[in-house]
Amino acid sequence: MLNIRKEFGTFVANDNITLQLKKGEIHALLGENGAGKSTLMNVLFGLYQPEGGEIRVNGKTVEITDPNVANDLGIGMVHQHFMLVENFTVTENIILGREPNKYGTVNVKDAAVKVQELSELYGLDVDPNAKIEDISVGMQQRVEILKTLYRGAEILIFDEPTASLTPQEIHELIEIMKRLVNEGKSIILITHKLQEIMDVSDRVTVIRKGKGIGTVNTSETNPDELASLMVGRQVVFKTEKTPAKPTEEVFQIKDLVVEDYRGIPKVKSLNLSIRKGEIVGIAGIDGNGQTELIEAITGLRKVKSGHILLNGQEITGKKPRKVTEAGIGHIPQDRHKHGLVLDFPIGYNIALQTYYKEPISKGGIIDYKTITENANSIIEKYDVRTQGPMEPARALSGGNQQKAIIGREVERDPDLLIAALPTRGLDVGAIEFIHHRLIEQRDKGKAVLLISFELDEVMNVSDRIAVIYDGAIIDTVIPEETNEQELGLLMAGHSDKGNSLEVGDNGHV
Amino acid sequence: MSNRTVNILVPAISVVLGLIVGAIVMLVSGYSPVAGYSALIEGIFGDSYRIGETIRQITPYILAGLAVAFGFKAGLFNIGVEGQLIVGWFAAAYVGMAFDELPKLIHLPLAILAAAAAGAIWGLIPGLLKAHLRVHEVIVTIMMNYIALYTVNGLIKYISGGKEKLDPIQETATLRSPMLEALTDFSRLHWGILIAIAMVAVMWFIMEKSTLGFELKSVGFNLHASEYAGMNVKKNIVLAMVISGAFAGLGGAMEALGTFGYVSSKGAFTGIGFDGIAVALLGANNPIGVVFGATLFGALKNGSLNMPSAAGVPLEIVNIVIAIIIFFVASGYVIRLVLSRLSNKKGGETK
Amino acid sequence: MSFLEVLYFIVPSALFYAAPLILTAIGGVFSERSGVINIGLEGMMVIGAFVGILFNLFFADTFGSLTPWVALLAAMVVGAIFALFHAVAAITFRADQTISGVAINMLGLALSLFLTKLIFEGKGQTDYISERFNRFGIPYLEDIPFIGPMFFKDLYGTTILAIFIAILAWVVIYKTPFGLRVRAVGEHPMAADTMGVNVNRLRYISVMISGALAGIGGAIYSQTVTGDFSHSTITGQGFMALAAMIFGKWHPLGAMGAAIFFGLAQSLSIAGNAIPYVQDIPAVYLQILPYVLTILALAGFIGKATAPKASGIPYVKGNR
Amino acid sequence: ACGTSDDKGSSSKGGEKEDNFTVAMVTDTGGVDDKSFNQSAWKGIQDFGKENGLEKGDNGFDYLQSASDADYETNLNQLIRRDFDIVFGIGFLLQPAIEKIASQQTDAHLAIIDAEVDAPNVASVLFKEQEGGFLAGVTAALMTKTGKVGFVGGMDIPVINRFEAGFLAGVEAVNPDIKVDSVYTGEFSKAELGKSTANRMYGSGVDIIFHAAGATGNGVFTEAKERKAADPNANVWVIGVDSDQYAEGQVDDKTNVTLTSALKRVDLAVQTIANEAKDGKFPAGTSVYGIAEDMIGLADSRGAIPADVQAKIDEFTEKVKNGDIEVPEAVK
Ligand SMILES: Nc1ncnc2c1ncn2[C@@H]1O[C@H](COP(=O)(O)OP(=O)(O)OP(=O)(O)O)[C@@H](O)[C@H]1O
Ligand SMILES: Nc1ncnc2c1ncn2[C@@H]1O[C@H](COP(=O)(O)OP(=O)(O)OP(=O)(O)O)[C@@H](O)[C@H]1O
Ligand SMILES: [Mg+2]
Ligand SMILES: [Mg+2]
Repeated sequence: MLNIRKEFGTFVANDNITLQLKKGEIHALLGENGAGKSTLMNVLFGLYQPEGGEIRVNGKTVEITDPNVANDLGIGMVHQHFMLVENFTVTENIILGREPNKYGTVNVKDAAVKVQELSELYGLDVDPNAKIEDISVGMQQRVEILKTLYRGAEILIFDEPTASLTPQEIHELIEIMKRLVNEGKSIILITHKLQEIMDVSDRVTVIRKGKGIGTVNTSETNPDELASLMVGRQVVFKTEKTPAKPTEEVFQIKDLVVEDYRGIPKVKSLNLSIRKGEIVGIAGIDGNGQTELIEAITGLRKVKSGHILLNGQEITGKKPRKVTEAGIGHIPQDRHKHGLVLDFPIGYNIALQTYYKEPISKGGIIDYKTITENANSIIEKYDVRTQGPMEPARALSGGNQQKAIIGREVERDPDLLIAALPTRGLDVGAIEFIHHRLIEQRDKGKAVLLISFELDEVMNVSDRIAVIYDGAIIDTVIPEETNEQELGLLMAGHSDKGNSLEVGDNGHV
Repeated sequence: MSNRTVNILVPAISVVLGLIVGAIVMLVSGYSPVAGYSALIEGIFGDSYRIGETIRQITPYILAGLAVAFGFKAGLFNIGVEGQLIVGWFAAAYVGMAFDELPKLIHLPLAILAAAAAGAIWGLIPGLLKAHLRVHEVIVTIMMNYIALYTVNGLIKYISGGKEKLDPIQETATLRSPMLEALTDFSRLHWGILIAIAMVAVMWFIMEKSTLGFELKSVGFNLHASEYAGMNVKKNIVLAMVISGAFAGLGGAMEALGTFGYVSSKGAFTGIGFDGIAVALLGANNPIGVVFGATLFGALKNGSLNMPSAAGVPLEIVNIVIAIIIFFVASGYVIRLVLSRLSNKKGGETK
Repeated sequence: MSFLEVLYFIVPSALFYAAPLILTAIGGVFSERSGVINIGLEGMMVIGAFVGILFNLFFADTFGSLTPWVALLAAMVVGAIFALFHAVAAITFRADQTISGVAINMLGLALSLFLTKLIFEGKGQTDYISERFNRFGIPYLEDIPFIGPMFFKDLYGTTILAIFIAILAWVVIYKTPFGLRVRAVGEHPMAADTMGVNVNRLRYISVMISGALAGIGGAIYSQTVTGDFSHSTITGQGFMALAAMIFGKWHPLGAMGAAIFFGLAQSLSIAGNAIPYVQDIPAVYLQILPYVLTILALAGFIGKATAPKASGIPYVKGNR
Repeated sequence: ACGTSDDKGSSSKGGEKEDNFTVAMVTDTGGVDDKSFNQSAWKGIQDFGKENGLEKGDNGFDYLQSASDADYETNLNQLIRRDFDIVFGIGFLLQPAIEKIASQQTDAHLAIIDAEVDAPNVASVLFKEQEGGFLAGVTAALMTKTGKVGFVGGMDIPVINRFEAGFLAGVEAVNPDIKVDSVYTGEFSKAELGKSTANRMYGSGVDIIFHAAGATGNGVFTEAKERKAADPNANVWVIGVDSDQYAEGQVDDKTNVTLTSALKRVDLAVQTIANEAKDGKFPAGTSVYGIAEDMIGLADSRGAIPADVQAKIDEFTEKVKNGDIEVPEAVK
């Protein structure tokens, strides 16, 4: 790809970016949120038409007008957000658009056999007849890869493939990528995780704010250099923090049982306590009850049995509003669905937890001026980059949206702040900022509960780590006294302390 | 071009396009568009009588439009305005008829409130179903329309002892005014227009000034986030449908206490509720906008009555025009696109 | 009436009543499966009803007893073209699909009446058609005890057509590449797009199919029931079809079942006049029965219905 | 306060106005060509126009069609403002509107069909529908082969009740053993209800159905025609209502299922009222028309009824005419 230029209206998302991919290499593409990585790849895949530049495949200049052309050229893409039809089977998803035909009807049987063969060839374990909604995220990703292989892709684009995977799944994926390269395929890999880049890639191309910064050989660089190339300044990785000075217990969970919507218990007799002035991280693989736990604490889901206490007061079964007023702040894991009203101005979003109280509302009348004033102060204090409080939340980038949410929650000064995946999909700069805020909160003597699927984050930020497995806390460890290896085993249900040993037989596919 | 200008231009351009299409249809069918539209305009403004009638027609349109717009603002598509209006009509007419010897000061408000309450109840049902069972309101409200129609017909028959209409309302419940009628040469103009205007203010106040309005809009845009923020999503959904239904019910009161003075069995829908969708859409779901939308459609509908006799054009042409206007307003995206292209070009030249 | 007599009346007349609903509801299935909400079925039926009668009146001499069938073809073609309005608005112009449907309903009726007055010199209704669908009994089958009088004695070709189309639609939607793509487009259009499926083209085709089927449905109705066209020919049947589509959970055979069920309710309310106990029930209850049942069905007392995920959302390339 | 309309009328049109006696009517929502009483009334007005050398328009005769019941008052008002000498409201639905306008426009002459309005400037026209129903009942009773006949009504309202009462009385007068299956569909515009109801009736052995159900009745005809087409020997008949519904019963060139129709001569009534008004004898108050006035009768059966039967029918007609038989207005 030479000198690619792509504009959205007056906004230049790609400004003369050049990326050259060698056969058989894994080429990483690195850049901050909104740098233009996905846009560049969508140009390559034919979803967007570039305003300038040219694309050559095997030396020949080509014009990729739509994904079909890309497919024919052997280019396949695994998208940042999975492109799978949930209520279709694996096979149906793979053959969609290229259905084998028999008397005018889809020949599902033959297709399933072919998918099976393909999956065996590349070691991509999938069940051709399973429905997408019933399989794990890891398997869904393998289906995405198979989709490209089914179409004979030689060049595979992976857009942030590891963002939603567990460490085990990431490990498997890296193995798969290596195998694919050995089979002669070439891969473009987009990721925010520098360690992954160091682990698997051969070369790295960095882009910043739509401009290509350059390409380096992985073996000749290090994470620090990559980070500063990407951000344009020095980045500190290890989150700096003083040791915690926890005082009395402020929050307790006792024998909590929570069921999911089908009535299956997802949180099983869970116990946990948090003291003032500490950050407790919950480590665990997605689907082990984290979501249900948070929803139960915040009053969004019914509690089957057990108790939740804040400042010694029972908050079990209270309505969300009462829970919030009791002193809990909550940064939800899905900011688009739960954190923000995207079509509301960002200023209104900042008022979303306080709009009904004085000074904003009096006697049922709302004062929009106060909303704007409050918003302005939070926007400034939390460095939310926006044109102003009346800009729709939708128009902000993910990192800035998250900053606004954090500002909203932290400014209410809750006794317990729950942060669920607060940095998902954000670039290092934003991550840094958010981690600082969490630690600041702790230093003010507040309690923080951090839920994350990223071991790095849990290790760096928490003062104590509680490992959740199958709906219960199976162990609590101190970050300084453990390592990723041990945590990984715990998360898989292996408790080497022997007291609550449970082997993950119902585990993760 | 500012956002505001575009927001006003889109409906304006749609109206013009609708009228142009109407003219083309007339031309192709061998009618004279000039004669047709002259008759239309004459039918709207011709004299004080026609102006009075036009305003009378606008009155229920404002309320139906408010009902639809209120629902939209809260993220609900209330296609049930028609049914809510019918039950409101019935309730007002019944209360207006059944009580005698009440002073006007009590009787008239009572009849009006009855209509609002009936409409509210008719909105309550889909509201509850939506909030608690997550049943989509569009289909339920469509079904509720038919249930309203048949139930009201049944009630009329039952109450009147087998007749097809109830007795007229008492003098103490009427919105009619000899003064307004005299002023407009015996049109049916009545005081209801003041109620409609008052409701415009009420909706504006709820949506723009009250805490409730903030919640309703928030729930309308994203009920999940609203729930996370501690709002009572279910209560808000129900409340939005109830208020919307109450507006619609008041629309019925206008017919019961103003235009007609009685309620009779209906063979078909009044159409006011469905036109309310168009009115709200044209008014961009904004209360002031609704007044403009209602004025336009009220005028078109009323003026169209003059077309067959004065120009020989079937009055359905006006419904064609209205449908086309709805198309274009709903397709505002394209108009915006064209507008922004045009203004970009201009902007480029001046730079 | 004895119980058997009631059955022998109710079943055939339910099937007869259901035929236009089945076709129209299946039209709705196609449209909504592809991600385009279609409240405009009523308007499309009106157009079909009008075209069916008009064609029948003008070409009865040319086609003789085949006229009603050829009229169905005409209604199908015009219905498909009329549906283009909805398609353009909903797909290309990204209009709110429900609103565009409301406009379709208004336009369908207004246009048909306008044309009726234009063609019939100012009259509000057309003349009566002379060539009709006639019912027949299937030899031998109609003599089977019990089943024969219910299903094979008073049969309409249109009922057979409707059932045939329902089965065909099931095959198309669930067994063919086209159907797989339609469903994919209605669930996750971007996924389909990245697989090289032309989302908007499929949606256009599906909306036109819905117009075509609703057109046939309308033409069946006007030619079998009223025999002429006026403002009161189609009064709510399109909305009943919409209800049948939802009641049938967006599945062609489900829609067929729902339509027949509504037919049964309707026939029951007519037969009710002659059944002990039922005849004491005030007419209102029987009149509102289908609508109440639909609401109950939607409320989940008859299983939960979920709409195709992407229905109602215009597809914009590259929008996540 | 009511001088305004007169002033305007005389100032704007007064000069050019010839001295014609002008008539106009407002239809109900059925429209002027509803193949029923609106159409019949319009025919009456046209006939009146023809007799008096009038042309359609302000200076002769005209009609306005109501798209919804909100239009009745507007339309009536409009015609009065156009200075027609007499304005008819067609159908009971217009009763409240006529009542209202009569009290406002006290100088105008109004008339209403099928309803009563008590005002000095309104002529109300009622028909003895029961006599039409009676003749239909007599005919059905004399012609039935199965001993079962049917009545399909539209909405359950007084006008239709009179048809039903007459029909029942007519059947009974001939043969009290004949069963009458009597049904109200509750609708005037749902043909499918008429069709299914007729289907059930014919299916249960009824061979003649008298309908008084407007467009719902179209379904009755459709059902009969289908049965006849499927089996040319099928013994099914329909008795039409209001106007001669022979055309509705046409199956093919040779076959027709319309036995006869119970005529209600709205056209004659309109003409009569208009003529009286023209002669300066505006008939304020209520006129009730029946067989005796030749406003109620049966349509030509075009051979469907044999001469001997016709003779018996004529006998009954005569008896009603001279008052020997009094037909009840309500079902006993
Ligand atoms: N369809 C579009 N219309 C307008 N602007 C767009 C569109 N798609 C992307 N952009 C803008 O282009 C810029 C680059 O977006 P892109 O998705 O390529 O970023 P990215 O590098 O993939 O970020 P992330 O790491 O968050 O995935 C962003 O500012 C984004 O808002
Ligand atoms: N808490 C709630 N109270 C009332 N209605 C709700 C609530 N949550 C959702 N709904 C409504 O119920 C319907 C289905 O909701 P659901 O949450 O299953 O869908 P969704 O969130 O839009 O889609 P998805 O499942 O893909 O996230 C929608 O019409 C939604 O507006
Ligand atoms: Mg990206
Ligand atoms: Mg959901």
